[in-house]
Amino acid sequence: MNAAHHAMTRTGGAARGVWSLFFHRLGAHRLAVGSAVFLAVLGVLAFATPAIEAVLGVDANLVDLSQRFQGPSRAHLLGTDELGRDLAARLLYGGQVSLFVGLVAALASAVTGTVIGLLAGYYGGKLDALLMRLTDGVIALPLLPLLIVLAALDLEKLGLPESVVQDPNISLYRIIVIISLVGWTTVARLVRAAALSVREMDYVLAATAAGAGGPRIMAVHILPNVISPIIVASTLSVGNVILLESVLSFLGLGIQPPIASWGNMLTGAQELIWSSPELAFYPGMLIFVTVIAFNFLGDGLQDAMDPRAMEG
Amino acid sequence: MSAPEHRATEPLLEVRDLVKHFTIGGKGMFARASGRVQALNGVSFTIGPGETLALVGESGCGKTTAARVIARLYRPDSGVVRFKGMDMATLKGGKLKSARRALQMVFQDPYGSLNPRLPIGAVIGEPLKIHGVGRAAERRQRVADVMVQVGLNPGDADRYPHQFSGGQRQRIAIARALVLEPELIIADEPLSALDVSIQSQILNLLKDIQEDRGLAFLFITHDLAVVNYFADRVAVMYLGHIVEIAPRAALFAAPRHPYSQALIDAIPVPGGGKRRLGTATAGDVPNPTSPPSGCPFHPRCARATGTCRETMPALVDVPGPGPGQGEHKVACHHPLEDGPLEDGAGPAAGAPQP
Amino acid sequence: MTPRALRHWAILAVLAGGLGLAACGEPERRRDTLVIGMTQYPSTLNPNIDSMLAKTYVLAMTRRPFTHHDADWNLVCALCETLPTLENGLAVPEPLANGKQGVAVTYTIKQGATWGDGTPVTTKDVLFTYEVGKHPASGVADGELYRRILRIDVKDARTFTLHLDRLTFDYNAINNFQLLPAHIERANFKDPKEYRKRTAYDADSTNPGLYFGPYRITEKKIGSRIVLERNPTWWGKKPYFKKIVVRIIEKTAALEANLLSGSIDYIAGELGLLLDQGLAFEKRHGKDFNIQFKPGLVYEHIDLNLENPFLKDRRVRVALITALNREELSSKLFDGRQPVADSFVHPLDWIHAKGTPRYRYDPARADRLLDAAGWAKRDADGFRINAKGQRLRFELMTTAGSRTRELVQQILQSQWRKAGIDIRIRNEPARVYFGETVTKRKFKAMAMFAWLSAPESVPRLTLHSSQITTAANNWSGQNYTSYKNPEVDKLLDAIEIELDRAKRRVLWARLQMLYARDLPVLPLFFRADPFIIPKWLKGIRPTGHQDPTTLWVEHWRAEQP
Amino acid sequence: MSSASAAPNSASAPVLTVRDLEVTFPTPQGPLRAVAGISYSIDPGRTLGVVGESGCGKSVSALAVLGLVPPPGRVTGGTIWLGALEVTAMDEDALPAIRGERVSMIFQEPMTALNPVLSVGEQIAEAWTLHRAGPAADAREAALTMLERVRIPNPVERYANYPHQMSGGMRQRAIIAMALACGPELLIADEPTTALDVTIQAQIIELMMEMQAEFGMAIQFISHNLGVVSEIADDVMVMYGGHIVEMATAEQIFSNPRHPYTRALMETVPRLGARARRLPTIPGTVPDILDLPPGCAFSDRCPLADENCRQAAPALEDLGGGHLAACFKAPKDSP
Amino acid sequence: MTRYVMGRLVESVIVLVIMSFVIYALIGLMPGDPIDLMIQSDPRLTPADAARLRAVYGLDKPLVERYLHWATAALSGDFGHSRLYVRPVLEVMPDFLLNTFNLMGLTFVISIVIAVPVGVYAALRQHSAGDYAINLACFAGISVPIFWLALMLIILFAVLIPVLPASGVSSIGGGGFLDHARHLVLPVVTLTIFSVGSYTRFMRASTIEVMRQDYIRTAFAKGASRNRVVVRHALRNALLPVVTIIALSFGTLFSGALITETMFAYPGMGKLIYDSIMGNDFNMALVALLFATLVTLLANLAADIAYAWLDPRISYKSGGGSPR
Repeated sequence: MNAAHHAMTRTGGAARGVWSLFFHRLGAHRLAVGSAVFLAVLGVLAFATPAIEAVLGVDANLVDLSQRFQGPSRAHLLGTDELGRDLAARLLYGGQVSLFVGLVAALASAVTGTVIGLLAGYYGGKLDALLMRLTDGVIALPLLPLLIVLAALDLEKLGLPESVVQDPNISLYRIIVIISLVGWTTVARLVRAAALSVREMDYVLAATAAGAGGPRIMAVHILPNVISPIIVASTLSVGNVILLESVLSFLGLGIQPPIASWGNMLTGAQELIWSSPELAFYPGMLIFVTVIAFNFLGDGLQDAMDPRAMEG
Repeated sequence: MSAPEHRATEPLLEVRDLVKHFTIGGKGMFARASGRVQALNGVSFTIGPGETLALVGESGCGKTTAARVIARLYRPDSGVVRFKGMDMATLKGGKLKSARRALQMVFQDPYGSLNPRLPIGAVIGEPLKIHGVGRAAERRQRVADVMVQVGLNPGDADRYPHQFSGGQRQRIAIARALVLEPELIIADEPLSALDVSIQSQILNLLKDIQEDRGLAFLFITHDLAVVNYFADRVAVMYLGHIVEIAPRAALFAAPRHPYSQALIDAIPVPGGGKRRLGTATAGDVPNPTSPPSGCPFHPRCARATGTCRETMPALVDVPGPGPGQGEHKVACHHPLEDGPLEDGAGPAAGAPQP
Repeated sequence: MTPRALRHWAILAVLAGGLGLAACGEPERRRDTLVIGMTQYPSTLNPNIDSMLAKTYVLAMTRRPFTHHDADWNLVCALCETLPTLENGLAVPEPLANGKQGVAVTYTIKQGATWGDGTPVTTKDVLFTYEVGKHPASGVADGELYRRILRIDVKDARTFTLHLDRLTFDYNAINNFQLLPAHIERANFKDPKEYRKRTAYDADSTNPGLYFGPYRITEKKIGSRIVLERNPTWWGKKPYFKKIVVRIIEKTAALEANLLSGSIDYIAGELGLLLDQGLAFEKRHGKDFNIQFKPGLVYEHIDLNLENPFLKDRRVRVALITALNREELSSKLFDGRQPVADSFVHPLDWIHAKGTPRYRYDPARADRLLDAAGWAKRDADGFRINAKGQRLRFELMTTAGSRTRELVQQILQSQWRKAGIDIRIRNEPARVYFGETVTKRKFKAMAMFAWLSAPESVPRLTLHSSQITTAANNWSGQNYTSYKNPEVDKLLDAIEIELDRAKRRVLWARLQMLYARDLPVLPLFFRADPFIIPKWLKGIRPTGHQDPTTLWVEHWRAEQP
Repeated sequence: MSSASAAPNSASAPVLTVRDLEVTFPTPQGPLRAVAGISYSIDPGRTLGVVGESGCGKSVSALAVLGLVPPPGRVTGGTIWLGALEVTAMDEDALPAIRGERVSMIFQEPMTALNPVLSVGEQIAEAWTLHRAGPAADAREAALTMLERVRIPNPVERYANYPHQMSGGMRQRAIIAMALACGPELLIADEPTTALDVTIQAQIIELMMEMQAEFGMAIQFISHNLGVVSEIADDVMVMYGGHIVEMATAEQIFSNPRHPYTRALMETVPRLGARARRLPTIPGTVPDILDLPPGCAFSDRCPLADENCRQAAPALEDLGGGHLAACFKAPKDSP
Repeated sequence: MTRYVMGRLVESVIVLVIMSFVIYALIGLMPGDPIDLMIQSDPRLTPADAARLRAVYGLDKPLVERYLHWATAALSGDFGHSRLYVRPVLEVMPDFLLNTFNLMGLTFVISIVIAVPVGVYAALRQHSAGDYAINLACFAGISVPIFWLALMLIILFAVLIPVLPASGVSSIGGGGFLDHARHLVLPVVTLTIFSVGSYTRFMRASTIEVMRQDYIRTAFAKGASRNRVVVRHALRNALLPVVTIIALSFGTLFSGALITETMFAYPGMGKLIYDSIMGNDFNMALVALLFATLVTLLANLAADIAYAWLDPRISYKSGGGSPR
């Protein structure tokens, strides 16, 4: 097995570049490819919402009390919500917000986690112990009071300029910051573990022996080699963030209206579940499908990036 | 062979009384086997300019630790590493960096020693970049030159390590070690992960380089047969101690330590015929966390006596006529007598002729 | 174990666990039990400690206050024989030592009033309750009434006279004098500081001696349900239901599901569905349920921070309200069930002044006012700006997760947008919003919330200039708008002590007039609660004020159609 | 060794007969023929050394004998007989009955080849239990006996040891004990000493020879190390790129290698006695099975190769005295 | 071993003390206090009342002083009074704890009983249709918004096909085992759907990893059948990493599942903690959170012990193994 395997690894590598191999393996994961396509389409749609609104002649924020709970029609493709707003347009805006929150919070968590994980894993010793205790602490912290405290912080007292505090999207940024503050621990642990093992690789020893300093080794040698787990974890965490946002909305701590997010649309609509189930159905399904797509994509990426998952 | 007839006044590398212990396993009792590994227990040797010293021993004997302590990848617990007159154990910052220019390493696993995410041109050029040598164009040129030297196609500089075979990767690793024109290369088992037909290519490459550039080598291996081709002097290690150190010829001609003899005996020789039963050295390599008392080899040694169990013999000059004073040392209470190798255990009649 | 066997394992585990249990149905309940669903759990059952609607709702089935308002908003006696008045001589004004006018009011405990353990309700209990109520460390929430009682004279076991320190128009309303059983609670009151922890209402909730109403509590599952059974010592009409179960289901959607699945019979209007859920429910199940909407004394409004430089200008405040089409909001969103409010006075309240100015939707007027106030120009987004280039922007806050308010908020935002007013919505969880932002006047411009009140209640706390919350007075008071009008202050003082209804009506009218003119608050509407009553359940009569329907629980009955 | 063309039922009755074995792995680049039609057999009590570099197919062919080719690899041609039993025709469910019973296998890494959560004794006893009916006590007894026979000191104590409590040499002994617990006719050893220190390697080789003397089984000994093969093998088979390039007795091969690859391989190994300035080398790299030259697989590295070698693949033919080689240039014995 | 466990317990106590202060401080740092909330629900409350009540509840004292006061009392076994439930917290908690234990424990057991065989099955049939179906189901469970799922189940099984109670712990008057069990079905199913996916994925990944190991090949080579290899050789090794994950998640059993409990009106620890935080019930929140923390710490310890029990490579004593 070793021999054959060996030969195959080499052959695969020699015949194709690392990226084409990666895409080949990812391509074998049909669900992941489907998910990627779905997410790409969703992303394009969500971020092209203003244009789509213009084309369809609707306004997601236009309250029209004479048009409440309209069924699908030419004017409103999916009908209207309880305030007579175009449901399709709101879903697209909601998607924009949910994806934005998911992506940015996952990215921010990944960056924080990577920096902390790299420092802990590479330098080890006391710094490692300190950072890992910090990580444990953050994990052990009761999330709820933390969320409430954070949701209640007076941003002006923190020295933020008024233009920021007054920003209509402030609740969105708040959520992103809150999730990032507690979400980095997974990546930090992953990166630390990966950094610990990469640190022992001969090429790191070679670089050290050649006189390379810590920052260079972390940036050039460790980071590129721990990037796969980071990407996988971050992809999976985008889905989790979207779910978490919906739960926060459920608790009234999420993104505040009138900004639409799937989470707050679903939460708002669940009280109308009996009279207008479609209002809950669409955001619920979109959350579900999007989160599952991120999970499939993450799974596919994991397989594609795992050198042993050759026989796929 | 370019073994210098006259040793330069100052050795290139001097290692004295190196001690390094590791605590393994974590704290707490759930650690997977914990304890202190006595990796190095007072190791001393020197390497002159252009000289090749082979450090030979079995797994866990401390040879790799010695290499890493010398390269200052680990700090020794005690002892001195003087490289070009500088104490590697205490150097810091810029001085350490400049000392490192002259000392490079080649590792065992060609798959693990190259960063898979860097094109090989960058891998080879990295030491230049670290030491700020030349401009980008000059660096590229030097990388191309050294690639040619080790038998690689400079046009492949943009390819990634996984696109190369094991032997080629080892060439890349050697090129990386050479690019700064060091004075000493520490090669830690550079052949053992390679296929048989490739080993000889790399061995020849190393030899060519050594001859062309007058480089000194610290060559770490478990394979005495390879040593025979490459080393000027040989140090045999067992459980953190150097048990015998001698010029190559002297060691193979007349090993004094029973362990050296055992190592030589154990080498299987192609065409040597079937192994005769009962010639293998008995016993296991001891656990470095709990080394035996006295001479660490005594539990496996046929010549062991009570003294061996109690006191560790010192590394002393071999008595009688030898290659030269201080050249051949052994750490044994009951060293083997001088004399030709016993029949059968020695070299085979010769390679079969085609 | 083959993979096939593994698969069987998995299926079996699910089936055995789930469906097996589902097979055995819930036993059919007979109609002698009524299951009420509501959204809040009453934390304490002690009638004097803490204050929450859920507790009032449950306790009204087990005990009665001396006085309360009936469904027609008239003050009536419940535990007393006759409502004392100046007219019938049971209330007598008396001068006080400090020269002020006090009053002595005499009550007689209802004949036959007996605690559930057989001990008669006597004036001993009255004295004990007074002792507890006035003790500063006892933890009684509403101490105002007890502080006003200077002393109690006991005539006999059933009759006593309260001496009050002021003669106000509501001298005979002692709705908050919640009688405690001295024979049980006295022992727990030995250390007044510990009383709130020791009270039998929480430590021994099913003790029959704690209750004298039509029902008494026989089971309490914290956070989940309270079971009440008929109290044999009840003096009044024998209740129809043998047993009443109050179940707590916080999520209204789940509450509705439980109603439909039959796990509960009736959703308490006071603590049940939101109005629009009720409306939607009516559309779908109107034929199976009687659905009543009773607009009540819950006054939804927006407190304006009058220290806000833009809001200081009355023209801006008037523009704000004339730019709103509250009628459309009410008719579309609430099916007209929640009447638009013109002031803090409910239209059903007798003090409501017909002539109070009313602001109707008048966008042209709003435009004129804003132009005049220096907000004539518009910026690229269509919002008004002043000479300094500042945008006419306000932050509108309310409780996060309160869906109706959030909907209203968005409608207001959209309506104001048409007038060129930029509204930024920022909501907070109730505990932060009420715990900090509103009470410490941290809202920058607008805070939307509701006041609960009683018929003819004097808005001293919210309108009197002495009640402006500041750090200096340790954030006490409820005048969050920092409204200051000397005439209003005077009116408030005068109304309280004016005993003559006709004169009082004039004062009330003036107060409403000033309120409407100054607009420290933007009135929105009076909230209505949907009562979802199964066709067979009769006798529930929503009150519209803070006294719950359960005060008449003995009239509730099941009637098969 | 018997000739590869021998029928399984012939008088010599080899333990193992492999004929035209072909093992293929599907890969994204097309099917990979890891073993490209090889035929050999092993006679009772003999040791066949299989030599080759990585990727030559030596391990895969051995795994095929036990029906253990790792998926998605498959035996795509040829037959394998254990005695008269055709393994390649057997049902998947029937294979466990012969594994460990008639043919056993030991692997390269003694550190990972034992289950870390079961005691060494249990694992040996299990090998016995799988093929022998009997109470647990018998299995334990059998395991203790085996521990003793592979010269593990204190067998009773060692029985309860977990693999991590043993050194590499001890584990390899335990693995051998496990493999031999049911006295198989054939032991396939896939690089059993590669991961061991040289002194321990010598011990294990001695042990295997002793065991062969005791149990009389045939051994297929796979190694990349010519020296090791030389120490233990009666017959030697050299593989290159999925093919057998040379097969003969150890004596024949080592004294007179016919195939240029075998010869080069032997020359390139550094040895103690002879010391040249430079070692002879084989140019090029270990072949990529997906990218073999069209004719002889070795033709691109062979100093003797000509156009013919690059066009046509030489068959394995008898050069005289049973010395087989697949080379157009191989010198034949003059008849 | 005993010394080790003792050491870990001491460590846990230190962590608990630190946590207790952090939690206390966090709740204390949250704006507002109970009296403000009380005012909101009863506008008749005068400022004088508010000040008096603050003094009664000790809210007028600085945070640290309040904490020290609590901590001193806690040392003598008095963990304080719940403000919301007006009972000593230790008296309030057991009911919630028992409910949570039933709910989460059952979920936990069912999840594992499903996850282990299904995960192993999927791993053995990697890339088969069955494996894909299982993966799909796992991801579906992980990805569904849980309150949405709960609502769907209520609609489906309590309203459309009314076979199960929609909420609560037990029927009125009822309280038999069967009745309790029936009330548990929907919340348990909800939580199981949510949690079984990740367990299954862990089990699957772990089994795939183990099936690649050399000793599995060894077991095949000595003639073990596929089932025997899976059960005797793979399962225990594959369970090793899963045990850690499971044991760690065990800690969350006692902090409850807020969303599910809310949807099913199921009074468990999740709700207790949430309500007590939202209701400014310091003592209740603190003790409940500390209890959850304690259980988490103990679960970690249990995980380590279980790991050591399953994996002989880990020993309580030093020495023993080979370092290589």
